[in-house]
Amino acid sequence: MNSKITNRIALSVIIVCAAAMAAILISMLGYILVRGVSSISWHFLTTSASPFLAGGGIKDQLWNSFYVLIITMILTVPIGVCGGIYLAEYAKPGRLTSFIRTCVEVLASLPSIVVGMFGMLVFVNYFGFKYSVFSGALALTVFNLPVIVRVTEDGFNALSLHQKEGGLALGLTHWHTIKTILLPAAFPSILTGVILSAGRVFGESAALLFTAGLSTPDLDFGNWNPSAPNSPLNLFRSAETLSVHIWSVNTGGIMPDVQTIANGSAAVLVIFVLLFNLCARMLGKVINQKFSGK
Amino acid sequence: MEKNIVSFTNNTVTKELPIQINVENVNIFYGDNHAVKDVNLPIHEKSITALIGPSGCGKSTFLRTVNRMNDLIPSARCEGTISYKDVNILNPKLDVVQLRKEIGMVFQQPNPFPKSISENIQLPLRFAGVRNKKTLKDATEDCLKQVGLWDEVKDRLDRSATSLSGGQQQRLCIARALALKPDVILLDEPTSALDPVSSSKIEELLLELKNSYTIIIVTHNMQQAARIADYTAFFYQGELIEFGQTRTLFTNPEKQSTSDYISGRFG
Amino acid sequence: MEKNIVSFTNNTVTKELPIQINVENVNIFYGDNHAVKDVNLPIHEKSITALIGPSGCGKSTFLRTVNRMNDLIPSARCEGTISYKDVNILNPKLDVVQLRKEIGMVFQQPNPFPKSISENIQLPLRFAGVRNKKTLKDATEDCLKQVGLWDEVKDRLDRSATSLSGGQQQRLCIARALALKPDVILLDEPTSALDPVSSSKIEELLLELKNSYTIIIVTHNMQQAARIADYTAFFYQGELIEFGQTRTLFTNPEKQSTSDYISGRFG
Amino acid sequence: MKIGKVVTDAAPASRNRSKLINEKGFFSRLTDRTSESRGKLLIYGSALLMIVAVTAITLFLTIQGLRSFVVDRLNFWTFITGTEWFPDRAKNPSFGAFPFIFGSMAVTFLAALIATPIAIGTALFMAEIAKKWGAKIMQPVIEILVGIPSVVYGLIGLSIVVPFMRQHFGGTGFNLITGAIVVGIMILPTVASIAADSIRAVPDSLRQASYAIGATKWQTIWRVVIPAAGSSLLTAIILGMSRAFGEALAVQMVIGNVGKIPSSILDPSATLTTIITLSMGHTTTGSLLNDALWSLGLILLLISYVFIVIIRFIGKKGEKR
Amino acid sequence: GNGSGSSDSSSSSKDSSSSSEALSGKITIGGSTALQPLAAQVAKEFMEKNPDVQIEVQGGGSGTGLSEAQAGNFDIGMSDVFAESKSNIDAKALKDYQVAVVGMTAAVNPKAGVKNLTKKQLQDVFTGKVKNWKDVGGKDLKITLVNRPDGSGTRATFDQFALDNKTPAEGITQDSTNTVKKIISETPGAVGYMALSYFTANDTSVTKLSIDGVEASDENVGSGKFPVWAYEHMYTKGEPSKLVKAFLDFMMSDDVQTKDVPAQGYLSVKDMKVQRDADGKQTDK
Ligand SMILES: Nc1ncnc2c1ncn2[C@@H]1O[C@H](COP(=O)(O)OP(=O)(O)OP(=O)(O)O)[C@@H](O)[C@H]1O
Ligand SMILES: Nc1ncnc2c1ncn2[C@@H]1O[C@H](COP(=O)(O)OP(=O)(O)OP(=O)(O)O)[C@@H](O)[C@H]1O
Ligand SMILES: [Mg+2]
Ligand SMILES: [Mg+2]
Ligand SMILES: O=P([O-])([O-])[O-]
Repeated sequence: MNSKITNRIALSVIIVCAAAMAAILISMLGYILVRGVSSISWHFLTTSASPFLAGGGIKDQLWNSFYVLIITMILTVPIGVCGGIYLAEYAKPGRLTSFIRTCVEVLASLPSIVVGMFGMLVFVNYFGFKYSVFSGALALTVFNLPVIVRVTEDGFNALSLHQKEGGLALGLTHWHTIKTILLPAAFPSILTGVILSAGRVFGESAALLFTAGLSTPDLDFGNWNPSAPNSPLNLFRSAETLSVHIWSVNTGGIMPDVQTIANGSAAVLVIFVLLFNLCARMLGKVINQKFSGK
Repeated sequence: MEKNIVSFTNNTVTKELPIQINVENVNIFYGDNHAVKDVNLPIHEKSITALIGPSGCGKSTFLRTVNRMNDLIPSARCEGTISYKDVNILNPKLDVVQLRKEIGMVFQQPNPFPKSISENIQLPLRFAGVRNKKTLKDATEDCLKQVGLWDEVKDRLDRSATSLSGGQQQRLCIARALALKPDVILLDEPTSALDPVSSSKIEELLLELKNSYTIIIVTHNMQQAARIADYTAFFYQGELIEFGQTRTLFTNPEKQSTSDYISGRFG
Repeated sequence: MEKNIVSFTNNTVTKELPIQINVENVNIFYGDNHAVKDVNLPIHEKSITALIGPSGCGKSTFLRTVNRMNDLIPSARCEGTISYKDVNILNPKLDVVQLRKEIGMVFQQPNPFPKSISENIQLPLRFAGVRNKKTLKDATEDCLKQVGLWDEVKDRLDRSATSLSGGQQQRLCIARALALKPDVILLDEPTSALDPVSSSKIEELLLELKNSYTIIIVTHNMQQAARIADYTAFFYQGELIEFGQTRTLFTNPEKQSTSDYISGRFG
Repeated sequence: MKIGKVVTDAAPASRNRSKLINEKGFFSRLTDRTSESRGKLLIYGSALLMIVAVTAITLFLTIQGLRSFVVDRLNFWTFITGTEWFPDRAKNPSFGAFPFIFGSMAVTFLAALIATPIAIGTALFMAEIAKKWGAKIMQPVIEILVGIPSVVYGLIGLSIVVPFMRQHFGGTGFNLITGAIVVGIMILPTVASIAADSIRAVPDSLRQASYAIGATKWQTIWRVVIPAAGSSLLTAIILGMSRAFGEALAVQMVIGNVGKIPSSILDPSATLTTIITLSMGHTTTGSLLNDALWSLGLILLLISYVFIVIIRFIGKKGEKR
Repeated sequence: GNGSGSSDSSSSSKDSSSSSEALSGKITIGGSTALQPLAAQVAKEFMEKNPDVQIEVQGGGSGTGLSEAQAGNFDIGMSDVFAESKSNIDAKALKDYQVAVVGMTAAVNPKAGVKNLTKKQLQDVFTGKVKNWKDVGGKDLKITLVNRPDGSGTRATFDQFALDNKTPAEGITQDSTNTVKKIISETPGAVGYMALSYFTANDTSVTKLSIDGVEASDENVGSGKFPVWAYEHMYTKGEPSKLVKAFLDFMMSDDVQTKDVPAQGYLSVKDMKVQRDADGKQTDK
């Protein structure tokens, strides 16, 4: 009898915890969206920010966020996937592997501000990339690399050994087995991980504060020559991203509609994170189905 | 067993066949675990050799050493000589990739690649450098016909191999192993994950394949060994207890433990 | 099999024992998959009943229903009556926690808790509310003695149970099941992951335990069934094909498929 | 010794070797081998790059962070134990970083204290009680929350938690516990999802064993599942703590940023990260305050290493069992 | 190895010898976040007039502005304070352009019930000598201080000219004037300080404090009666290039000084009847 009552109580407590979590999460999401969605309009999304007048938008910031994200992904995905493959397939248990693993963990759990400071020191000043898209992307690479490494390693480890044996037993080289059999099979889970990590990159601010800068030149969206200083594609121009914008507007914005802009930007950010998640799920499902042939 | 229903009709070893692979003093270790102890064994060309023995006796370990699949296990270590075509398979300098093209392997769990049926057959060929579309297509048809799968799948070669049933998958894996025209095929309990009907199809297939290939099969089903193998090797606790023509080994075992095992006193 | 070495000396069912569990019209489904079909079966007190049959025929599914372990699988659904002590085990309102104390279970893979040996035995007692140190200690010794493990581990009761060998772990799991003094013990292929020596130790143990407990055992080893079971039930594709005293079933099966199976024609 | 060669030489003519195999000449094998080595190059290079990254970060931050002691001759000991932070005081400025170290620790532990029960409870719910629900609803929601930028958490803290604290506990609402609550909520999803993973990793055979000896669900969770998941649960909590420790902007928005050791959790406080973001832009490169901030960054780095060492230690212990 | 290949600010403008010729090239401006919006606005107007000119306006803070100007990374470094007041900056190497003036005063929560304090009272409040508003003629309400961080230009100015360099007591510190204002308006008894531009005309959420009976208005700052104000500076490293000079001239033009500068809540330098040097000494113009 006694153990049954304990059981009831304990399980209820767990359910209460989960309910509390759900409540916190849902009310937060709701709060951001409810407060922010009313300020989102086509105008808001397609107008540049105004230095001090009301009615500014977030066009440049939104573009910058995506641009920094894309550059970061271009830098991290190939390296991260290779690193993950190393750990999953080539690393022999030993000191070196353990050290590399520690490095991955170190990179993954560095405070973002430390990464920002490092980026400022090395990319901005030492290499002279200035406050720029490129410096920002390099700093974000530091964060994102370990995430991709882990995702890849997990993806590979989740594959059954059978497939690998199948490949090797057919006289395929190890690398070829990885390339033609294991990587495609692990692809869905890697992709899901990459898209989920995109959410974090999209929302990072502290590190970008010190590396990508707090401003954006007057972008000319008609000029796609990457070497032009006002081109949206220029890698070496400063780029305030959306989440940095939220921070800076909230900190020192003198436009009358500071609150509206901050709320709207937050809602846009959250909506994009939601979209990334949805994409991850759907793509994962579709690709999984394709691979399993159902 | 009260009845003797097993017939030895397939084990028609009338004359000794030439030796394809010769195993001499092979010892295999996993770290400190001495898994296979001092095994000497001839594998005859174009015949089926069955490896039997209780669980954990080292059958799989031994089999996987023949095409060096055990290289994948970092702790595994191997001593001795396995002669094949004048080379020692255990030579560390050996080109294992090439070796595995000549000594194919089929596993307990069917492991088709999550790709289309035809790609499963073509992948090894492509890797071996075959580019010609026609050659690839012909080879696909040829291999699938050899395992009797052609008629069942010819209309859906582009469908994913994972959509096949377990038995079909296993035959596909055998077909895949045949694509490279190996000399030897190793099979590790290829039927134990299958239903009886699929199993017997594969047994028939093996009997046919032995006309062109040397086959080594691990099985825990003694009836299966009795039905299809020309030679049988009985392993026990890492040692090769007895080896001989299947009929002799089953009807007139030399060792008490062989007799105990095949009569089901343990295992 | 040329020789008949299997003796039925252990299957000494001279008179019909009273029925402990009566299975009537039991059907079990996983979603749409009808895994066990309309089974009727009596389980006799203080005897060993073996469930045999090819892989996937529903042996485990049936066994797990007897102590409602299948409740853990959300898609599993069960119909029919399993009478035990005047209650229907399948009654949804039944106190399954109590039921499982009376009908213990041992699994194919030894699954000791990653705790010390003595805690493994004491945990079920603690769950049941036993707090007294002395009682717990005595019970530990008692149970370990019953499974013949006491002498092997008495000096290292505080060591982790995972440091034991597979066979020892399995005996520990049996000891753990005995701790609550159940009426019935269910065993699902308890020896198939073990080496021959450990297996035969467990077989001996079961023969001893049947003096005090009712035992149902799933096995894929027909020799094992023949050696230790008083009654044997043969399942095939979810149906109970034949049930009877082991000697009768093995020497004189009524159905052709039973005869085929035990003679190794399939499976 | 190359088997391939042996074959072509020794293969008897009678052997019906298909021309498929004959097509495979010296060249294709060369490409096989280069592709293997090319792949290896790529892969070892990537692994190396991670070592380089960590080394570079450590090196650069160390050099920069030691300037205040080496160049500016601040006393290391008084720097980390001093409680007075008056870098701009006209007469004898003082650099005592202890309040920030203390603040960071306090926020981290309080946040863990707030987040752990809810997160573990949720993880248990998802992985043990309502698996379907957990996988279908909780997991996605949690993943979305992991992706919400910390600035947004700060914004919400500013507009909900701070006014709430002010109304119910007086003061300004900007204080240690507000910071801890905001960060605690921020790390909730991280801890919960890792904890859920580690609970799911407990083999089902243990649960079965437990149920089979008549355990209730709670007994199974408490006596079997949690001990078995033990070390990885701890890892989840510590990972959450390391995230809390490194958080900057969200904390800065709500903690009050007072460089004094708080006398209660309702006092405003400051952390290593907040003082860095707060002051960095106002300082000039090479100035004393700037160097001191880099030293704080170095301390931040070192403490995050400590977290990793702890995690690895726990992981190793978990493996051994 | 410099990433921004096109950032050489003056190369192209050097070639154009005649001043009537169109300007071209790139200017990087950075530093004070307070001045950033004004600079951005003026830059925008300048670029409209000179389509071949690219101006990038970055933030980073006054310290960054000075450091980077000194290092040559910014063509113009913006600062809220005199370069002389910052360590590690060689003020002599920098050329100072005072482009605007910002007035500041204390802001009090209306519930405190004070509208005016003497300088002495103000100092007592901020140094923590007085802990309740009733001691300075207000309601019985605890005083809560809200500070700006060390190194902030606003804080430096307030400390220097309102508190006469006395060190303020510890209080909540916020880097954001918006947040400071929010806290003051929401917390009974809170007091802080901010630029006059943040006090909007009919905004009663915070009380704008007079000091020694002098209202903190643009006129009083301009006439020198109200002491708490500072220049907004633009620094160049040595003499500016032609292009940068043209921009700075534009910055000081009547157009900008009478339109953009007041629009953002600054005073035009031209409206000042007094001036100050780096030591804070105030003299009539
Ligand atoms: N990867 C491994 N690492 C360490 N030991 C291993 C490994 N694989 C097998 N062993 C050990 O080697 C011995 C032989 O194992 P092996 O798999 O060859 O047996 P088997 O005869 O194939 O058994 P089964 O019938 O169960 O497949 C066993 O003691 C086993 O525990
Ligand atoms: N958890 C499950 N969910 C769905 N179907 C299941 C599940 N477990 C078993 N089945 C199906 O139920 C049928 C009977 O399975 P069961 O495990 O009872 O067979 P078995 O006789 O114990 O086989 P084996 O000898 O391999 O253990 C099989 O078709 C199997 O695929
Ligand atoms: Mg095996
Ligand atoms: Mg089973
Ligand atoms: O203008 P500030 O330097 O006080 O931010």
